[in-house]
Parts: sequence; C-alpha cells; structure tokens
Amino acid sequence: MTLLAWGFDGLLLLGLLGLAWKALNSTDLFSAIALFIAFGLLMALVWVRLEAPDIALAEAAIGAGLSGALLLAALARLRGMEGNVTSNTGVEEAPNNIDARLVQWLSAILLLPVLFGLVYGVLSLPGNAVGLSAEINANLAASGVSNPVTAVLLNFRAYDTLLEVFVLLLALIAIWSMGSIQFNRSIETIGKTSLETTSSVLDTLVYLLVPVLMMVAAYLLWVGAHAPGGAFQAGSVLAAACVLLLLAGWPLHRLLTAMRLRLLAVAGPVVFVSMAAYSLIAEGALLQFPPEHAGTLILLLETVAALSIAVTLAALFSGGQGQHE
Amino acid sequence: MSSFSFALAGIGLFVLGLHALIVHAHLLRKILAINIMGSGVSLVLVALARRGGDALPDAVPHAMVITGIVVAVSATALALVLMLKLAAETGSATLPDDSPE
Amino acid sequence: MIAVIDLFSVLLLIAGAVFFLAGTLGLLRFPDVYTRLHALTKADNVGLGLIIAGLALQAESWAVAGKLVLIWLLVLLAGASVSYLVANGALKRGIRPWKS
Amino acid sequence: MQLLFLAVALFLLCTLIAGMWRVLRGPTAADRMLAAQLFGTTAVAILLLLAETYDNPALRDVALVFALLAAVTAVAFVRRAWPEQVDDRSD
Repeated sequence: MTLLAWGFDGLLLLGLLGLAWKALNSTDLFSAIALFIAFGLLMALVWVRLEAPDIALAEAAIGAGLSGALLLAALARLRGMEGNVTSNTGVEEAPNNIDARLVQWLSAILLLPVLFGLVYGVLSLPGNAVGLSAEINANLAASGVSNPVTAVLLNFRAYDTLLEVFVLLLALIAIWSMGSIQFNRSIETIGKTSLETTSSVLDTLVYLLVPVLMMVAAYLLWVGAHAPGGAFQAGSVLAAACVLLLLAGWPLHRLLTAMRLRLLAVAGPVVFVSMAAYSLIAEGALLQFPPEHAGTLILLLETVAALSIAVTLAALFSGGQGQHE
Repeated sequence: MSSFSFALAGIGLFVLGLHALIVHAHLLRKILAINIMGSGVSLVLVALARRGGDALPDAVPHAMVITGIVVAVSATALALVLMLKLAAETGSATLPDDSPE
Repeated sequence: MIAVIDLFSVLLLIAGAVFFLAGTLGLLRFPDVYTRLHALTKADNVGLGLIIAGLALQAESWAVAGKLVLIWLLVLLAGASVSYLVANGALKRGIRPWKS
Repeated sequence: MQLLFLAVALFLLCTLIAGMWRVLRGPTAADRMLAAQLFGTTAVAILLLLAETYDNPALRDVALVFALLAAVTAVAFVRRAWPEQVDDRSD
C-alpha cells in the first residue's frame, strides 16, 4: 500500500515537472497552452495527495478550466492580430543563434545557486511543522462553520478574503479601462474562426451543462460550511457557466447589462466592507462575528462573494474585447 | 512519500519557471512561466506545512493558496489583456529590445 | 455474498483499466485525428463506466452510487458533444480522413 | 480492496502520462486538445478511485468539477483557438 502510494506520488511529481518543462519550452504556443492545461489537471491531483481537497477543487475549476479558456481565447486574438501585422503566427523564435544560447546557459548557471539555496533551505528545516491547527480546532466551534478552511477564509482571516475581492475588482477595472464595460455583443465574432456556425450540438450541450454547473455551484457554496467547498470554488464554477454561454454565442449581455454587471461586481466588496465596518463598531474588532450568528453571516457573505467572483471572472474572460478592435 | 519531496518539486517548478521567464521573449510564454512559478510556491507552502505530521493538515496555508489561485487567475487575465494591447500597438507580443545596438 | 460482490468489483475495475489502456494505445497508435477521437471517446468513456460500476458496488450508500453515476453521465455528455464538435471542425478545416 | 483501488489508480496515472506524448507530438491542434481531454476523463477515474481508497468523499466533488470543467476548455478550443489553416502534416 505504502509502496504503491510512493509510486503514485513519484510518478505524479515527475509528470508535473516534465509537463512544466515541456509547457515552457515546446516549439509552438498552442502546445504550450495545451500542456499548461494538462499541468493544471496534474496540479489538482497533487493537491489531493497533499490532503488539500479545498485547493484541489479551486485548482480543478480555475487551473484546469478557466485559465485554459482564458489563454486559448487570448492566443486566438493574438493570432488574429499577428496575422494582420507580421507573418509570425505563434511559432516561436527558436533559440538558434549564439546570443540566445548564451542567455539560456547563463541563466541556467546563475539559477543553479538559487536552486541549491532553496533546496538547502527547505531540507534544513526541522522535521516537524509547527502550524496553527491546534488554535483553529480550539476556536472552530465559535466560527459558525465546521470546515476549517472556510473558517479561516471567512472568519479568522476574513480580511484576506476582503482584500482578495478588491484585487479581483481592481483587475476588472484595469481591464475595463482598456476596453468596453459589458459583455460585448460582438464578442462571439471576435477571434472566433469563421468556419464555426451555430451548432445544435453545442447548443444542447450548453442547455444541459449550464443548469448543472449552476446547481453544482450552489451545492459547493452550501457544502463549504462543513466540507471542502466554499465561495471561491462556487464562484469559479458559476463563472465557467457564464464563459460557456459566452463561447456558445448566447446573448448574455441582454441579461447582464453593463449596469447590472457593474452592480454585481461591486456587490461583494460593498457587502464585505459594510460587514467589516459594522463588526468594527458593534464588536470592536474587524470582521469578528458573534458566534451565535456567525454561521448565517458567513453564508450570506459567501453567497454575495461567490456571485461577485463569478461575474468578475466571466467579465475578465470577455474583458478588454472592445469595439475598437 | 514525504512532504519534503513535494516541497522539492515545488522548488523545481519555481526554478523552471524563473528560467523560462528570463529566457523566453514571447510574453504569453512569460505569463505561463509566472503561473508555473506561482504553483511551485503554493506547493512549497502547503507541503512544508504538513511535514512530519500525522495530525490534521493546517488550514491556514490551504486558505492562503486558494486565495492565491484566484488572485493568480485575475492577474493572468490582466496580463493577457496588456499583452494583447501591446501586440495591437507594436505588432509583436514581445517586449521592445532597448539595449544599445 | 460480500465476496461475490467484491469479485464483481475486482472484475469491473480490471476491465475498466483495460479499456483505458486501449484508449491510450489508440491515442498513441492510430493514424489520424478521427480514429484517435474514436479510440478516446469510446474506450475511455466505457472504461470510466466500468470503473464507476465497480466503485458503485462498494459504495456505502445509494446517494454515493447515484453521485458516481451522475458523474459518469456528465462525462458521457461532455465527451460525446466535444468529440462531435472536434470531428466536425476537423472536417470543415479540410483534414482528410485516413485511408489505408 | 483498497490495494486494488490504488493499484488501478497508479495504472491509470501511467496511461495518462503516456498520453502526454500525443500532446507533445500533435501533429494537429485537435490532437493536442483531444489528449488533454483524455487527461480529464482519466483524472476523473483516478479521483474516484482515490476517494474510495482513502475514504474521502470530498474527492468525488473534485471529480464532478473536473468532469464539468473539461468540457468548458474543449468548447473554448473548438470555438476560439482552432486555427483555420489546415495543418500541413494532417494525414
């Protein structure tokens, strides 16, 4: 049993490193992205082996799903542009001249001490980690939830999550400042290959899959209180549903007009900040919830945060695709 | 397998990513490199937190890494849009080479 | 009785693994994108179905078994649609099917 | 029984890593994407087996998310990133 587990872990880590190497050094950009998507899948398996199913869920939704879609869409638009401007279509400049070789070797040699330093640093650590598990378990009863990761994210260190929803909002504002502020009407024609017409198979897939995605998102949100899951995972799955609708060319901009989109995107930060301000005044500490209401407050906070995260991620996907292109 | 091997793999990912970040000129490749470096850092963080322990895994690094994954994807989205802007302006998705000729 | 169920599980799991092996061999050895598509979608989905059947026999409750079957149905749906879309797209792009 | 679950999971990981060769080699973009799709199905099976081996029901949720999200990437590929020109070594 142990031997098999060792074999599994060893193969997993070797595969992970091999995929990373190939993704970073393959000949063309498309295979780099395909390998990166596979890398995300293996990464989720690694989190499972490290007994971190919460992270595995987030990685499965984002690393293996959303970022792949993001990268593929960006590559398509890049190719469309480069087709107009230069002849270079994604095939990368091979390091064939002396200069590039030199840079490669120089970088490798200079990074060797970094590698050895880091390895030495890790190996010289004491064999036993001193973590915060004991403190978390001692206070879990007062947190309103029984999943320790959710307790950390939404109660003990809720300011992390507060700042994080602002990071998402900032990224969205930055992207919007370079493009249009809505799910663009013409999005399905940008970067899309002209060979694809509307397809009934794709429509059926979207019909069936989007409701399932929404149900799974609601389930993850609910289950996050006592088992792996929570606002980020639910938000990412919901965002995937939006991305699927956008990819299939459904008129999502009619449901989520620019105004509604903006309102939903700021709903999470606003609710978070007002909750923080209230707790600061009433409880005397930032984002400290009274134990008897903590469960309800956390669920409310998570629901709004998940909606905001979903809308923001979907808008990040379609973002910057302004009319001027 | 002990947590240390996972941590070492994390270091490997970080160094591979850093190398690619320096060596490759194309910005999309640099964005992939930064993402892989980030995965490596998360791996080190979580693996080291559970070393030598048969006890429950520590939830704090788990929560941090989940936050990190979401931040990484939003940063990636922003970086991709910036790259597309640059490509639209200059016609190439590489940083301008301003070394003295 | 338990032993019989266990035996069935073992057989189903091994059969599933064989189908996955066949799918991977097909992916590696078949000559063009259509045949590889055929190997992947069919063999892997059957393999997953067999493994899920083997696991469902061991499941502690009906709810767990139902969830396993739901996962399989979702993979089937996605696999079938995606293989259609890929094959259709490949045909439209003028990738010719392989002839011996 | 647990031993068999883990052995099958290890075997599936082997087939998955063998499938990586097709992602590397191509030749068409569709081949690379297909192989990545194979990773998704195989990973679902591995996760379900691990869930049973270590008696961790949360892993079934991870498998569920995998099954759903693999389709999103594949649709993104078909709808956006598939170059129109015929790959030269397509047959």
